[in-house]
Amino acid sequence: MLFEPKILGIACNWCTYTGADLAGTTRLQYPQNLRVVRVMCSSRINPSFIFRAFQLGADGVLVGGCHPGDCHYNTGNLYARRRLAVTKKILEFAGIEPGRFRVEWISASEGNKFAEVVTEFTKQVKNLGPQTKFKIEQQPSLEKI
Amino acid sequence: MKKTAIQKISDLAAELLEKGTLVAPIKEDAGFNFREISDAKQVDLNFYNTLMSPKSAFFPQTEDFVRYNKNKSVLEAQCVDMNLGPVFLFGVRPCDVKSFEIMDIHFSGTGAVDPYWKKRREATTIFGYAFDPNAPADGADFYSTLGIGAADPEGSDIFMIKKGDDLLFKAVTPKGENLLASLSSLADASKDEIKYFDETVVSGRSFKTRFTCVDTKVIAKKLEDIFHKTEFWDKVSEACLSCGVCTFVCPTCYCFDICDETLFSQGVRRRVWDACMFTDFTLEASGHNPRTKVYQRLRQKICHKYSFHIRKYGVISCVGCGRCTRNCPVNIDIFSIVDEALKE
Amino acid sequence: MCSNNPYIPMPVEIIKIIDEVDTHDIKSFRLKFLNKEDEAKFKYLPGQFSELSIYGKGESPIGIASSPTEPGYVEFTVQRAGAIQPGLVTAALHDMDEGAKIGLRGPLGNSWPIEFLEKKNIVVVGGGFAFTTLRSLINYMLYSDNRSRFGEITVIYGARTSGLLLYKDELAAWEKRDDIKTIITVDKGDETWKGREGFVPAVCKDIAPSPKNAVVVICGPPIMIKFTLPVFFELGFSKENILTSLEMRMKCGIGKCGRCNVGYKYVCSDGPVFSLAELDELPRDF
Amino acid sequence: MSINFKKIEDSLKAEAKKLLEEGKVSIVLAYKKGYDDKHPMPYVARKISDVENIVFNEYCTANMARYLVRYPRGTKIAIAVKASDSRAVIQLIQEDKVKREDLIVLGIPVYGMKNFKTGKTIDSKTTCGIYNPVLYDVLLGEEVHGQPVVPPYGVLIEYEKIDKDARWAFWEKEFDRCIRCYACRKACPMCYCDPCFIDQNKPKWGEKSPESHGNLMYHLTRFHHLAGRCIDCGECSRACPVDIPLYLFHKKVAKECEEMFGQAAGMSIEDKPVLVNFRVDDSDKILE
Repeated sequence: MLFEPKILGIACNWCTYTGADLAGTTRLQYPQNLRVVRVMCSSRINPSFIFRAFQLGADGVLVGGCHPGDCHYNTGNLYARRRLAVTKKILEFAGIEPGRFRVEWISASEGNKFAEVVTEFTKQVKNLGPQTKFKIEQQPSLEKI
Repeated sequence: MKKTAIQKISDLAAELLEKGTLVAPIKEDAGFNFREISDAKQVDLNFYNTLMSPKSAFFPQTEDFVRYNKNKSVLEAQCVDMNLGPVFLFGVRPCDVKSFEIMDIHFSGTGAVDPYWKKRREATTIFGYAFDPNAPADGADFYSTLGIGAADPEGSDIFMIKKGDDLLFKAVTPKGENLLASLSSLADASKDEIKYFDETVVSGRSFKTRFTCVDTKVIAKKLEDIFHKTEFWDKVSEACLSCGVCTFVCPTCYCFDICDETLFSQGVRRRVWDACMFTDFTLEASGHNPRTKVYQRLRQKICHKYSFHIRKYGVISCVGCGRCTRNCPVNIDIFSIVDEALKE
Repeated sequence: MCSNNPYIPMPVEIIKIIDEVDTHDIKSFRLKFLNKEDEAKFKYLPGQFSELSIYGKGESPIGIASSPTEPGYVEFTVQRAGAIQPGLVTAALHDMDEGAKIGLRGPLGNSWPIEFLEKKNIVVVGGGFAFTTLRSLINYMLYSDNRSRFGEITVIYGARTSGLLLYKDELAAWEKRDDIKTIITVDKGDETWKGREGFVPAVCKDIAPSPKNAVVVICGPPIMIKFTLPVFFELGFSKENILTSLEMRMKCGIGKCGRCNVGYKYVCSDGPVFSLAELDELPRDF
Repeated sequence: MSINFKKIEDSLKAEAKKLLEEGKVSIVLAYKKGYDDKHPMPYVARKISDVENIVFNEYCTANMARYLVRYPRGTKIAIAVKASDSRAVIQLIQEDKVKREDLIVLGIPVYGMKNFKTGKTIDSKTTCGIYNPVLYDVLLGEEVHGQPVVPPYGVLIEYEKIDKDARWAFWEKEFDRCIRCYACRKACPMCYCDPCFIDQNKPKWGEKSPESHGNLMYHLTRFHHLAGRCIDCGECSRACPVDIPLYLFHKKVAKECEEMFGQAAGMSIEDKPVLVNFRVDDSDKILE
């Protein structure tokens, strides 16, 4: 069976999430591996979300925000840029492949870009294979013990 | 009485491994630790004392109680069984052996009986291992202050003393006697060695670590008297970081937390070591916390070990192994504080 | 490991939920044992508590609000906690419906000293939400077989508003009885409130129960206790004859986990009921 | 040239005495003898008579900046700092945890300190490798000239070179040892949150039991929280009873922050911590 990665998308309400909507309404095709969580701003993303996502079995995490300068809250994504850059470096030094985590600026009108990024990112994660490093081994289910 | 060469300790370990589980000190990056042995060659007796105390053999840092499925009825939750075979706890220093007796009083001697502690205790045969009375003490421990000899065999099932390149074994309890008789890798000891063994036990009693002996009842009373002397506690706790190192390495600290840890729907209810030095130890859901300050928590720790425990159970909750002092990031020495308190 | 393991809860079913106060954050839960053996084992006295256990959330020590004279169920009155540290168990409990199944461990702790209370006049003083185990005691004493064992019973119960009074039906029933003197007070009554107004200490002073052969059983918020105790001292009650119930963070409930240690006592196994004389011996660390 | 610890101790005592006598400060944070000479403890001198107890030797490694946040705001404090400790003081001033005017910083230029647990000399492998305090009001002793034996980030090279899978295997092994005593966060001068994220129960970020996933969550998030704030004093790794090389990860994050944002932690009280700051012209390249 082909490996179908689980990808967590965290999208800012004002740009990327609306962009994803646009991609949907314009009926653009993109892989179904993405599960999107909407946040009000990319700076609302606690780095622990990303660590936790990898622990709970995500194979990749894609963060989407407004283009720098276009933040609905003026400066949110500028903070997020610095913060997520650090997150990326931490993941990398801990041993997670850098290709599993990506930050993209996608505006509300860029439905095309959204579809492209998701397609490309999914392909990339697919090539990397399942993420096993951070993933927590499940407690055995009740039936098995 | 039996003996073996220290080099051949792995033969004994292999024999014990055949009979059951062997928990013995092995050398790790951070120091010696008691671990379940898989390879007989791992056993290493070249230690002064282990980093973590051997209490984890009976009271592991995590102990699973129940497995449950969050989405299913409580009726479907399942108790976790222990499936214990015989366990051999090898190479425990006399002061640590003493700690098991103290913990016995708490866990299975009074009030409700803790089944986990009791079962593990019953399944285990303890091989005590004397400190070398000819070698100097390490400077942090103070077991002799609390009346524990460097080679006290009491509490062990089998007690071991090193003589040159040999290791002498003497059974202390019937359980130990049976086991010792069944071990084929040991040779019989000579008369001289029996004499040496008995002499070492006696001379171990006069071995001196730090501090002079103080009646524990006196300590208990004194600490109770100065409990409300905030300035004193403030002064002695000003260096304390309020981390949990001292309690986690302590052989007689037994505080624990019961947590539910769920991942997706599967979960387990388990107990985990906790420390009275943590801020949230006594934080109630209402927001009330009787011990918000560092001095209150350090006071609780010291008074609990050296005063309340004596009043409640009649024994001091410390064996003077010195682990807390050795591992404290800021070199707080617990008995120096008690010493200071006695002078107050 | 399952049998006789004090850490494993017994399964119970919530058979009735009563919304007690107008702020809807205090509810009473009536629990029925799912195993008959458990019910037979669960012998308790007023003043004891139990650990309510919800897998995935944790456990919470709650005083038993029903009296052993009410067979067939055990009742707990639970406030939704979590002003500072979110109270996971109480919140989950409040979100449950009748018919839900949870766990119960107990009975734990000591109880109100029934033998000590016998043949004495009892003054029960309660404030706000801390009335639960007092209700258990009162119902126990009022039970027809037990009533003759106790002397006069006076109940002084206060709450901030009339809507915050617990067990309103029972309070009304007690007021009608002549073998119990019930005084209910609120700090500030609304238009519909016809009863007494005023704080508990003032009311106690007003009622002035006689200290002769009498015992005070008091439970309430610390601030109420602080101001009420001097009133009773003035009336001539001795410290041995004033009983209260302590609260402390607990986990195991059986004196093992060390969390509720105050002095040489464990609140869970040596308490939670202490007389003031006993409390005086303990360090002020709770 | 070697450090004359006795001389530093004497001038520290003299300075502490002077400050307490003049009433310029109410407490002096320094060191005192522990249970033996090789194990000094942090010490708070409040009275002039306390000053005699102050010691300073090569085992006085504790970072006294850790204790600053414990005292109510406005307390006048004199604090004995070594090079990296002074950076912690600066960082705390940047974060408005203490006020510059409330502090009198007694700087101690020093090298060749020794770890009291192992007796080994501490060098720039585990600390920032700076010899002279960055911020001080009084300098006790003479400035030390010279470059660190090992460049502060030099120790990282071998870990950066190895394959990411091997690196993960390394960290997995290290974090597995953690017993969650939280000595690292308590010894850290920059870890002052109350409650710490790991102690929260809603949301519950990590499990309390010392299993690999909870440990990973705790340590990674702690590294993140200290990004651009860690002043590389190495206290966390020295405090760790099971010898987890936390300094490595902290150094890596500090190095990346310095490269990306062009600012090292705790070097100037005018700076803002990098993660509560931004520049419009930050490059998107940092995200690659």
